[in-house]
Parts: sequence; C-alpha cells; structure tokens
Amino acid sequence: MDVILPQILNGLDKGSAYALIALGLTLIFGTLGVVNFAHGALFMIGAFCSVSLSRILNLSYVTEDPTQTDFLGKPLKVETPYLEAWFGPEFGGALIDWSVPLAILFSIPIMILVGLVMERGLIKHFYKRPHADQILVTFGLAIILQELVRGIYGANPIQTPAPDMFRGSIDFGAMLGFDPNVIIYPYWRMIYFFFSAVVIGGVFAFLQFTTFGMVVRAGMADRETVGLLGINIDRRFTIMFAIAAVVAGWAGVMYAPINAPNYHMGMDFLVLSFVVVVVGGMGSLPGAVAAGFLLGILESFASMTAVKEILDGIDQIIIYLVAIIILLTRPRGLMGKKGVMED
Amino acid sequence: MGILEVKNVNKRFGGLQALGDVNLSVKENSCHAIIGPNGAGKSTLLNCFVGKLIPDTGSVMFDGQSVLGRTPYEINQMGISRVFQTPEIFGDLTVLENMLIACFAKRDGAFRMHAVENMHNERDIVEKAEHMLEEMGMIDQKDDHSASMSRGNKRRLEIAMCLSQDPRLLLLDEPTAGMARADTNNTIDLLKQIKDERDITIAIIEHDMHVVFSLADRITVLAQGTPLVEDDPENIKGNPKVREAYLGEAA
Amino acid sequence: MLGLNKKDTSLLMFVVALSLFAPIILNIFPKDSGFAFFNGGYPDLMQRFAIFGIFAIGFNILFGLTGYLSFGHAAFLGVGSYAAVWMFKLLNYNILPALILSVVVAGLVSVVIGWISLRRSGIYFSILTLAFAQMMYAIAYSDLFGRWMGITLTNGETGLQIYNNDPQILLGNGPTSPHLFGLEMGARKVLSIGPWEFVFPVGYYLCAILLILSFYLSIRIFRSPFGLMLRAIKSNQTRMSYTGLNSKPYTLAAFVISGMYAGLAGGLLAAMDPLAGAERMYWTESGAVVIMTILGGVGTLIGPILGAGTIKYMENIISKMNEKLLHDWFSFLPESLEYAMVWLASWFTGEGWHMTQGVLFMLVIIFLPGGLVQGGQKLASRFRRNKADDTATNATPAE
Amino acid sequence: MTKSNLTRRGVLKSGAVAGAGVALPTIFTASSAAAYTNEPTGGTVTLGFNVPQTGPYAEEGLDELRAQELAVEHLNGMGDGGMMNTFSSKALKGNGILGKKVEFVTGDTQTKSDAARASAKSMIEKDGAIMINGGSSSGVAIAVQGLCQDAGVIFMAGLTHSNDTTGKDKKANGFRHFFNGYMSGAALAPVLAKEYGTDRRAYHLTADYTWGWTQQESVAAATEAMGWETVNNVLTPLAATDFSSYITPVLNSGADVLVLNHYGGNMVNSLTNAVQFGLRDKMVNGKQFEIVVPLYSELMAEGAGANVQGVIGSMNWNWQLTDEGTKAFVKSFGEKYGRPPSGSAHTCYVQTLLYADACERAGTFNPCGVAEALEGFEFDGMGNGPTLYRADDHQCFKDVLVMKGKDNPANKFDLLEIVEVTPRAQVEYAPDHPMFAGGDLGKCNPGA
Repeated sequence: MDVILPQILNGLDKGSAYALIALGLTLIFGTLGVVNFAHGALFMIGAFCSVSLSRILNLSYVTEDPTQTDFLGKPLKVETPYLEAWFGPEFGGALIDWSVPLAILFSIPIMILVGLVMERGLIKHFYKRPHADQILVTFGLAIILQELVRGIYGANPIQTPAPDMFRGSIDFGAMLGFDPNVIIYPYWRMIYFFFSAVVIGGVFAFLQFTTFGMVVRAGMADRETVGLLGINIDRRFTIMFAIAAVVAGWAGVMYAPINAPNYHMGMDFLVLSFVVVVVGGMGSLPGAVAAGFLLGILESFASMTAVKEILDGIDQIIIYLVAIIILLTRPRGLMGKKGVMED
Repeated sequence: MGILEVKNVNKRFGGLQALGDVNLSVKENSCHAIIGPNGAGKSTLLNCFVGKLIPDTGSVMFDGQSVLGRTPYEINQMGISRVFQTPEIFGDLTVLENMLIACFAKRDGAFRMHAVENMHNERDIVEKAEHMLEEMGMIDQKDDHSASMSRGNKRRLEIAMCLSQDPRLLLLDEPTAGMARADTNNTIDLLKQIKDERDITIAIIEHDMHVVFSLADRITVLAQGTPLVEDDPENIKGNPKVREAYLGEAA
Repeated sequence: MLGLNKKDTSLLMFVVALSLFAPIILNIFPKDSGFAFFNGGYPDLMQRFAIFGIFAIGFNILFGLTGYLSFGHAAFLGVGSYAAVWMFKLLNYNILPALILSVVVAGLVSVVIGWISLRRSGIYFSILTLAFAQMMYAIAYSDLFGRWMGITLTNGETGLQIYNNDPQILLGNGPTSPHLFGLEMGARKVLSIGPWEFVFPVGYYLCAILLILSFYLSIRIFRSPFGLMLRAIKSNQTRMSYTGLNSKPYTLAAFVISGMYAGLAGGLLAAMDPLAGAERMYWTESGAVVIMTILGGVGTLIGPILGAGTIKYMENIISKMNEKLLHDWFSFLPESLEYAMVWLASWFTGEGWHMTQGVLFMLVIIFLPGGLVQGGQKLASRFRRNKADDTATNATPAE
Repeated sequence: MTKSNLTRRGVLKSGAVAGAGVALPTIFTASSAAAYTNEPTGGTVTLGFNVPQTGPYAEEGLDELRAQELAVEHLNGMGDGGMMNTFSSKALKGNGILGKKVEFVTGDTQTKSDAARASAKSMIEKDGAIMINGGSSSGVAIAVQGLCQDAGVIFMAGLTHSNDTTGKDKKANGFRHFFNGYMSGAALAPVLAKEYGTDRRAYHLTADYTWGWTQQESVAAATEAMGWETVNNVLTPLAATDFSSYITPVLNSGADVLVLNHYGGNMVNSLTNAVQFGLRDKMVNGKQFEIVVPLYSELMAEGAGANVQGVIGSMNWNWQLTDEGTKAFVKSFGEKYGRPPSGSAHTCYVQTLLYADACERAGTFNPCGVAEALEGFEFDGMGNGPTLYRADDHQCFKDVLVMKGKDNPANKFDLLEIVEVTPRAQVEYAPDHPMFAGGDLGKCNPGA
C-alpha cells in the first residue's frame, strides 16, 4: 500500500495534465471536426504566459554597485524590480512571488486571442479539408509558434517557481498512520490536480447546464440539423475553440512550476495527448478524461521497480502497449462514437 | 423451392422486435417486392440477406447454402449483388474504372495480387466493362468522374456494376428513393428491360407503389417486422388488410 | 514503352533524366560564385534525395492510393537499417545481402504490424501504427530487446556500428567500407569544367538506379488492377465489399509493399553510411514522410520525390546559413539596414530552419492543396494559356 | 575517396576553353595529387563546427558556436588572442593555420546521430572542411567520430562525457578534451565522502542510454570504493519529462543520497522534481538527505535555477577558475558576448586551438600528421592545468572540478561555486581499464 498509494497520486497528477490537454483537443475535434496538431503549442503558450508574467513583474531598473564586481571585473549591475521599488519590497515581492497564480488571469485574454485568431484566420478554412491536410497545416503552425517562443525565450528551460507558501511537500503517510516520509506529496502537484478537476468539472457543467452548451453538444452530434434550425453554430464553435485554447493554456500555466517550461514542451505532450484522445475514443469528452487518468496511473505503476523487474524498460513502452491493447479490444477506444474519424 | 429461402427469421434490437418469424421464398427468375410502411423491418431484412446483420434465430439460404455468418464480399461472390438506397459507387474514380472493378471482382474473386499486371493486357475485362456501359447507354460518360454525375446516372452506374457481375440475385433497396420523376421512370424502364432480357432474380424493397406494381411478379407485405401477406400484385392491390396496414396510410 | 502509356513514359524519362543529371543540376552554380552555397550536389545530400524519394514513393502507395495514413512508417526504415548493418557485421561490407535482408525484415515486420493495425481504420489505424513505431523506437533506443535477451541488438542511442572485432566471416581482404562486389559506395569521380565542379559518386548512382526502379514499379502498381483496387478502397469501402472484394488483403499488401520500400530506403541509408540509429524511428521521422508526400502531392506519382527533395534540401542547406554568411550577403546594404535584414533572415535560417519549414507547410497546404505538383500544373497551364490564348486548357486532374 | 583539385591556372585555362566554345568539356579526374581528404590548396582552410542548434541542447550548441567563432577570430589574429597568449605551445602566430586564413562552416546536429552525420558529411563533402568540432552529447559524438574516421578528417569532440567515446568507441581520428564518467566518479567520491561521510546509501536514477549507463557505473564504483552502498539503480526513459513516479520511492528505500545520472532537460526536470518532493529537507537514517548530480553544466544549472543550491556535481572547467588561461578566455569571451563562457564553450574553444596548434607543429593538415602531433602532447595554460593528450586513447587528462550549487547567487551566471580542484593524478586510469575496454583505436585515416 505504501508503494502503491504514492504512485496513484503521481498517476492522478500526470493524468490531470493529460486529461486537460486531451479535453481541449476533443472539444475542438468534436465541435469543429478538426485534428489540431497545434494544441500542444497552446499548452506551451500557456506555460509561457506564466514565464512572461513573471518576467513582466520582474521588470527591473539597473543600478551599478561599485562595491561588487561581475565576472569581467567591472562594477556589478544590480537589478531591482520596479514593483519592489513602487510597492516596497514586501508587497512587490509578494506580487512577483505569486506570478504563476496571477498568470491564470493573465493567460485568459491571451489564450482567447490566440484561439480566435487561429480559428478565424486558419482553421475555419480547413473544416472541409481532409484530416491529413488539417494535421499538416496545424503542425506547420505548431512549428512556427514553437520557433517564435524559442526566438524570444531561448531553448533553455526557464524555472518558474510556485508561490513560496506552496513549495515543499506534505507528509500524507504520517496523516494516514504510515511511517513518516513514506508518502510525501508536493503541495503544488496537489493544487494542480484539484485545479484540473475544477476545470474539467467546469467544462462539463458548462456543456451540460447552459443553453450554449446544449447547442454545442447538439452541434457535436449533428451539425447540419442544428445549422438548419437557424442557429449560428459557427459562431458558437469559434467560442468553443477559444474555450479549448484557454483550457490548454491553463494546463500550461499551472504546469510551469512542476517542470520548467521550454519551447518544445508542446511537442513532447502532443503525441501523448493524441494517444490519450484516441484511447478515450474520438469525440468523447468523458472518454478523453478517463483515458488521461488511466494512462497517467498506468505509466506511474510501470515505473515502479517491482514492475520493472518483471519486464525491463516497461515504463518506456507502457502507454503505447496499453493503447494498442485497448484499441484492439475496443474498436473505438473507451467511449468513442461510431463512425467518427473511422474513414 | 426458391433461390432465396428465408425461414423463421427473428431479430431483436434491445427491446424492439425488428423482425418476427419472417418466412419468405423468392422464386428464381422472378421479381419479388417487399413492401411495407416505414419501420416495418424491410431494410433490416435486407441486411440479413447480405451479411450486414445476423438474425437471432432462423435461416437464410441462397441456392441451398446458408448466407448467415458470411461477410458481404463472400455473399457477393456467391452471386448476390446489392443496390443501395443512396447509390454507393466509387466517387473518386471514373465511370469506366467503376465498371472495371466490378468485372475484376467477378473474374478474380475477392483478392488477387495483380500488382504489376498491365491494364492493357486486360482487354477482355475492359471490353466487357465497355460493353456493359454501352448497353446501359453510358459509354459516352466512361471517362467522367463518377461523383459528378446526376443521381439517376449514379444509380444506373451502380446497377451496371451489379449486372456486370452476372448476379443470380439482384437486391434493390428503394432504387428510386429521392429521385425526380423523370429519373424514376428511366430507372423503372431500365429495371424492366433488365428483367426481361436477363435470367436474373430480383428482390426489391420499395416505398413507391408505382415502381412496385410496374415491376413485381410477387409481393410480400411487411408490417411490424412480420409478413402480413404474400401474393401476386393484382391480389395485393385488392387486399383489405394491406390497404389498412399500408396503402390506406399512404393514400 | 515498358508497358507504360505515353504520359507515364515521359514522366519516367523525366525522373531518369533528373536522377542521372542531378549531380550537374544540383551544382549549377560555379564553385567560387556567391551562390555556390545553394549547391546541393554533394554525395551525401544527393543520396538522401534518392533514398527519401524511395521512402516517400513507398509511403504514397499506401497513403496516396488507399488513404490509410500510417504514422509509424519510420519504424520500417529503422528496421531496414538495423538489418543491413547486422549483415555488414556478420558477413562483410557487400551491400547486396544487406539490402535484401533489410527489405525482407521490413516486410516481415510490416506484415505483423499491418495485420494488427488494419483491424482498425481512420485515426484509430494511425494511432495504432504510431504506437507500434514509438514502442519500437523506445526498444531500439535503450536496446530493450537486447537487454531482455542479454545481447547487443541495437547498441542503444549510440547506434549500431561496425567494430574491428565483428565476425564479418566473408570479409577476407575485401573492402572495409560498403561496396557492391568491390565497387565502393564512397568512390566518386569529379568533373571540372571551367569554374564548375561536378561530383559523380558511385553510391549516389546506386541509389538513383534503385530510385528509378522504385519509381517504375510504383507507376506499374498505380496503373495495375491492384492499384485500381487500392484506389477503390480509398473511395468507398462499402461498395468495395458489396462488389465481392475483400479490402483487407489489398490494404495489407499495400502496407507491406510500402513497408518494404521503407526497408529498402533504410538499408540504403546504412549502405551509404554504415550506422543505424534509433532516431530514425522516432515519430517526427514518420511525420516527415507524411509531410514529404503531402507537400509534393499525395496520390500523384512524382509528388513524393519532389516533396522528399524539398524537405531534405531545406534541412541540409538552410540549416547551414549562419549569421556570418548572412552578413556577407547583406554587406552591400547600409550597416543599419544590413543588421535589420540579418536579424530578420536569421529567424528563418540556421537554427531557424524549422521556422522556414513550418511556413512552407502552411503556405503549400493553404494555397496548393494538391502539393507542389499542383503548383507545377498551375504554372504550366498559365504558361500554356499565355502561349496560346485561344486554346482553353482544363486543369488536369492531379496525376 | 578521390577528389580533384584544380590549380587556379587550370581553372582559368579550362574556363577560357569553354568560353571559346571549343567542345572539350570532359576533364574526368579519377584521382589527384591530394594526399588526404580536403587538402587545402588555396589561401584558406575550412573548419566545420557541428553543434546542436535546435532541439533540447540548442542553447549549449549556440554557446559552443560563440566559442568557436572566437577561436577562429583569435587564430586569424583578430581580437585579443585569448588563450593563445597563455597557451604553453607558442606555435600559433595569429596568422591563421600554417599561413592560411581560417574559415568555418556551421551545421545543426539536432542532437540526433543521423542529422549530425548528415551535416558533418555536408561540411566534408561540400564545404571541404578539414576538421569537425563540437557536439553536445555522446551518442552524436560517437556517431560523428566514426564518420570522421571513415572520411579521413580529424574530429575534435565537443561535450561528450560517456566513457565509450574514448573507450569502446574510440577512433584514431577522434580526440576528446572533455572529461568522462570515470573521471567524474573519481573526482566526486572523495569530496562526497568528506562532505557527507563514508556511511551513505545511494539511490541512482539513470537516463536509459549509454552515457547514463557508463556514468552510473563509474560513480557507483567510485562511491562504493569509499564505503557507500548503492541501494538501487533505476533507469528512466530519455523521453520522460516528469520524474515524480521515479522519485516517490526514493525516501522509502532507506537511501539517504539521490544520484541523478541525467543531463540536459532530464536533469533539470528530475532535480526540480526531487526538490519539489522536499527530498533535501528530509532526514533519513539520522542524516540530512542529499542530492548529487555527477555532471554539471552552467546552462543546466541556469535551467534548474534555485534547485541546484547545495547540490554537488563535477565539471570539466568553470569560468571562476583563477589561472591565467581562464582569465584570458573569460575576458575575451565576456567582452564579445556579454556573458561568461560555459564549460562546453571552453572545450570547443580549446579543441579548436589545440587542433590549429597541432597542424602548426606537424607542419601539415594531414590528419595522420595532426594526430601524431596531438598524441602524447603535454600542454598548459588552457585553464585546466598541465594536461596530457594520451596517445593510447586520445583522451585528455587534466584536473577535474567539483562544484556545488551556490546558496545565494548574485546573478544567473553565478549559480555554482568551485568546491575542489581534483588533481589530474587522482582521475587517471590505465588505458585498458575495464570500463574502457573493448575498443580499438585503429589506424589514422587520411582519406584520399
């Protein structure tokens, strides 16, 4: 139990990232019928919203300190953030410290804008094109976005820490009566899990209980009929795209403290999130979420030493192995709809 | 003993009894129509003939052999060709190519690895295909993109593909559905001609009474998944039960 | 000629000419001129053009004809390379057994993967092939099979290479680099005409001959009854089965043929450069062949070759434009403008070559859905219209 | 491999012939007078700088490129001369190499063996590069080294830390200045014993590829010799981005030290995750839990940020050293680029100078002559103290630095501090040491 439990926690945590990305991917796919290979890039842009905000809040003026020298023996340039100068080190410092949570708000307009521009400017013209064309054009877009980020921020990962109070970890084991240090878990990862649970719940509630959501769901099921009812489904789909972009962006914003963002993190997640979506079943939102958590937990289990002793290197192939088994036993993944993307 | 013998076929979808105790016999070289109101189970029954559905109980025998459990292509190779309600053709290909595929399937069976063989060496097949197109009056369109044709011509092509395989049984699923009157009449004429000129058995599912009475030698009326009556067209016309269950409704 | 109609024969002749004269066409700029940078006529790149041309031609037989989008074709390329290098290690450097084994092994692997993956269609098929390829990549990268069996099979991320203490039972006094019965792949002739210099490498010509053969075979397949069946699968599978045709063996055959093409390409990569690395199997490489095919023109005969050439040229030439070079080129401008131009250009060159690639994908897909072939046809038809205004030309279907 | 080289006169003549329209275009030359691949005939010599410009190690590659450009500048007599002034060999005059102006071409390895070989080949075949330098990973270094051996050019490896580069996979045309896994282990073990005691239980997380394996083997052997116990060694996939599931079992295993045999993005993430899980705040077996990263680089430390604080690792070289060579290099690099050079930049810079110097001393660009000049070469003034290029395996032997993450860095270049300079004698090993066995240097290949 003391071995399994932490891995379940790990799995839930990994799974929440997969699920959030896959959820957005499925929303776009289900509503617009577009295979969006740039979705990983949206996740990456979200993470860089965190980085950018922390950079903006850290904007500094430079003073020279003659008492210290830099590596060339010149007077050391000392940077003081404007915020600390304006609001005093305490409040200014706190603002800077909280840049990641603040980035959740900061990212909303950015992600909406990115989403709208993408949908109106590009994806709209690809609704009727073959999926291979959609894949290629969005893949091209993903490369461009990624290169832009690399040009601006460089290729090195950029640490974007969580607020001070959320660093460190909680000793679950001690609370549950195990020995101390047996089951520890970082605060921020738990926050990430709860955050994604809330976002996922929010998206489902939105689709379930609002008129807007009902129209979109109906549109997902039968676009033509809903169109015939005189409802401007296109506009709603555009909004849906923006929502999906925000969901992917938020997944990235909150992920930044877990692993330092780098420009290729979107591509790292891209293939995996597609596997998740397909294992969940194309077009099924609950399927995507379930598959995300399932694969996350299985991946964590496979990395346990006891499991690796059975088959060396199983942790490297588990996701793909499971994907193959599921797709062979369940033709349309866990909850896929018949006839969607089967030709 | 008919060429197609359907015995005690039952099919349930969840709580719905789609077919109940269907017995049917289609005589060789006849035209047998299956009619009935919407939801009577006509299409379900047809799907049982071609391997798309497997009935829960009962048997479907074609020429003394069971078709149940066989795949659609195996059933086609046995000699049953099917025409769909919405014409199913190879839209990306030309009219001639559509015909060639049917002719190859007839000659070479379900699979043959003729990967480097040259089309020029397949004179027989090409001639056969062109001959059939000529017969159907479509030879001028042989190089046309088949997706760009009218619905009537698509139907004509589909029938031509089926006929080129010399099927013993031709299944027609509402062949004139969604057609303009002129196209409908053309199709009726075409089918009549086929019926008269060939040794072929036709089973037709139809809504349009005009079509049914122009073609059928024998009619089975389905209602709620069960055959109501089976008789000659003249008798069906006068049958009050049919009138009540179907014609009256339609009128 | 050769069982081809007139149009196909001229297409074949075009490819033959292109392949034979590539060393001249690609080194069109004099050696010392400023444009010499854009020359691509050096052995390695020409060989890559031909090899990836073969890879893409094979992929197009599956994707272009049947419409089944495999996202794991690089696996067969990698398997072919490993097989070839193992032949070098065990027998000797003769490439013939190596190439034969790479095609056979890739064929066998593709039978297994194809047989399983083809139980599904559409994106489910794509993800199955992707999953298989990624699994094989992981297995090769950490040599998992080797570890399970306690031997070295792929030599991990270092890549499988030939050591002096390998068995090489047939080596004797034969050449110590890949050769075809003594004809070394690394050998080359150099032709200098005035300021021009043209290199004619043996290895390239072997690849070119195989490219031509592959291309010829693909024309035959495209035009054969079998090819017609494959196109029928793409068009309408329902009609296919109700016409008495079993689409499964057709698709599987196409899958295996394209897998064998990939195996041949992989074997050739190893024959030109006796090393096999796991990166060849990574999903981006599978994606690259999809991109090559679509970029050139999916389902067209010559498109894949053009696409492969374009991508490899960009990868090898644009990535070498560094800032020093840009400064040289823009040095005629006033300094401030020079720096601005260099700044702008550096987004797209050197380490920014991915950006150029992304932009190209988008432009081609948005404006030329039929790929470069369609672009060529548009140009040609415009040219023809200009030439003879009175003859109205219909857009020829992409072929 | 043959290649013709025309004299200027020949070019002019045949140009004139072609211009005159006389139909005699074919001048096939099966072989020429060239004694070795890409023998420079004009007034210039071309070096090939093959570094990762895209992919996860791109920043490192760009830093290598900066250093290489700087080296070319210095070789051509521009700038302040950098380490040429402190180098013990005085063969270089600042007039290029052997009187020929140095030019360079660049390529992108993408940190993939295939791409790296392709770009190296294009430099050799198209641009006439006589030497290839750079790189940021062992797999790529070994692949390119093999290629250079076959093509007949010298390979001056950049950052490559696997034992295999000068062990199992050593090649006569390849030379490594950078240190290796064995040296890291040998240098770290005494410091670790001193700082953390000899009674420690170590848990290894190892990147699942050859570099990871050789480093893990080296570090485990060296620490075990000091009395440490290796509790477990878990291999992690290279593609892993989240290491949480590998880190959770660590505390439970009874280990009190975590050794991260990771590099680049893997190391940044695994260290970040380990710190996130609060490992460094824990007491296990009555001791403070510690993390060790055997191979450090400045750019990784920058990526890992505050997480490196207090973490011990080793480096080939660091800009904070105070010898004259280091000072000269840091000064000229810092003034040109506004930042201190990284360790891999240093290696690439030094390798370029060493190559040039060897050509000067050999009096030729012939790879065999250059190799001979480098083999057994003793030098100083390049920042690592007295250094030997050992003839048996083409590995440099020099002091190794043990580093520690600073607690209060003043800026982003100041994340690490030097704990100890381990003397060369302590990291030396016999050429036939079992961790390096199985290789065969072969004979130098001049191509042609």
